[in-house]
Amino acid sequence: MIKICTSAFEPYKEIEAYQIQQKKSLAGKQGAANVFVGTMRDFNEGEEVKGMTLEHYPGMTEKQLQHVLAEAAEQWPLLDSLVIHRVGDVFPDDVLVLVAVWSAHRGAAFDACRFIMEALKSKVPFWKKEILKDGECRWVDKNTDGYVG
Amino acid sequence: MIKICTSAFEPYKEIEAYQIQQKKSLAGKQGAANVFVGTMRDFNEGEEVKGMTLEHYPGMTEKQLQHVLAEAAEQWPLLDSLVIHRVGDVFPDDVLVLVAVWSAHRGAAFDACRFIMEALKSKVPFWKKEILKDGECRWVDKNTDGYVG
Amino acid sequence: MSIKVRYFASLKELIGQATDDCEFVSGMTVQDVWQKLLPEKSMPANILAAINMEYVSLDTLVKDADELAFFPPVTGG
Amino acid sequence: MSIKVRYFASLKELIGQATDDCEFVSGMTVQDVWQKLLPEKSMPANILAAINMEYVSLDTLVKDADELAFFPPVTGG
Repeated sequence: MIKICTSAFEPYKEIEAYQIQQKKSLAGKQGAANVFVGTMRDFNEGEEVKGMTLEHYPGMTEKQLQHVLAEAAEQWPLLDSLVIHRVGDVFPDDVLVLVAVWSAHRGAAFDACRFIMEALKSKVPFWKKEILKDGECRWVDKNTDGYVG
Repeated sequence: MIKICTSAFEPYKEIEAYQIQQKKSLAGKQGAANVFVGTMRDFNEGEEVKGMTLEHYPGMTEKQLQHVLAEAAEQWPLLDSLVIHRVGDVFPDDVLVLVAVWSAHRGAAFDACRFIMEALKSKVPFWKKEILKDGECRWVDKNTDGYVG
Repeated sequence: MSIKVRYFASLKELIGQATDDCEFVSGMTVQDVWQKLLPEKSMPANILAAINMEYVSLDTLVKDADELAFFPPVTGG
Repeated sequence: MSIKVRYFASLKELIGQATDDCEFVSGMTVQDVWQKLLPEKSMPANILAAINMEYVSLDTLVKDADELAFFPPVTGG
């Protein structure tokens, strides 16, 4: 499932709520879940960040996320996946993104979750604009590769 | 933190409860959390499994888990980690293990969580005995490598 | 006979508008649309383009009534 | 002057007991303890041993009052 949130969300509560509907279909089969939660820090590239605005391209965002999940499901034997991404105005410690993946085996769960996160960061049309300490704004110009460091 | 549970636990509720105490120390710093949840399946090596008993070596379990977490903290810049493992009698869909890792960066969170899971599976003294459909019992004789498949 | 054009993020601020319309001419590419609408602005080297919400290269032909979007590298997650 | 010996999981079932005591003799190794307590049982090839809850190799010397554990490969997680 894919969800775009315009207000704060609690990632672990979302997973619990999602698992209730999911329960029947995964019963007995799910051996492994891997979950990634990305949170807003109060620093970036050496500067204090007070807040952020997350812009996106409604419609294309969902379409590209569907492509990413379909690609992951082709590469690994997944039972289910859930992606929630925040948009709009966010502040330090707000959750920005949740990716959860369910599989029979842990290797697939880890690999697929990470793949989805990297693909999301490089392909899905979200853009971050940071509000610095002095009130100045700057667009984040690129995402780093999460497979290194 | 390390916890050995003798009865069922809800992994996402445990993380939420843990994060309440943790909050102050991680405020503004945590950019990434990676969470692994291992759940009992109702099949293994082609056979239906009705239940399982998880034996462990009290004392050594905690000591070895501490070593694993210390090793992870040496290799990656971690902010915190949480491991909960179930022991005793378990049934399909019961959660067996939770590993959660917090870091400023996602690469470290993914790598460290996976490292902790693999080290736990190869070094920490837990043993599984499966109860099959016909009531027969068998000890699981080895864990597979989670970095492949 | 026109194409709907959208700009996002820093590119939207640079251009000073979020949307535009471009008269459709048979055989025109993504790059041609930019040239026609923004003849005085050079295209940023790392620009991305999408037609109807799917990524395309800059030499892709556009069709009448397409939605064409231009935007900088994505930075979500 | 004795060593506390513990067996776990399938090994405990194989041997039929969870604990044992072994008289300490200076210079004895982990393997010597097994030989002394279970002379008729060959040691499984994949056996693991721990002294005072830390992994050791089978040729490690034991000390008086050590807790020595034998167990099969671990299968947690």
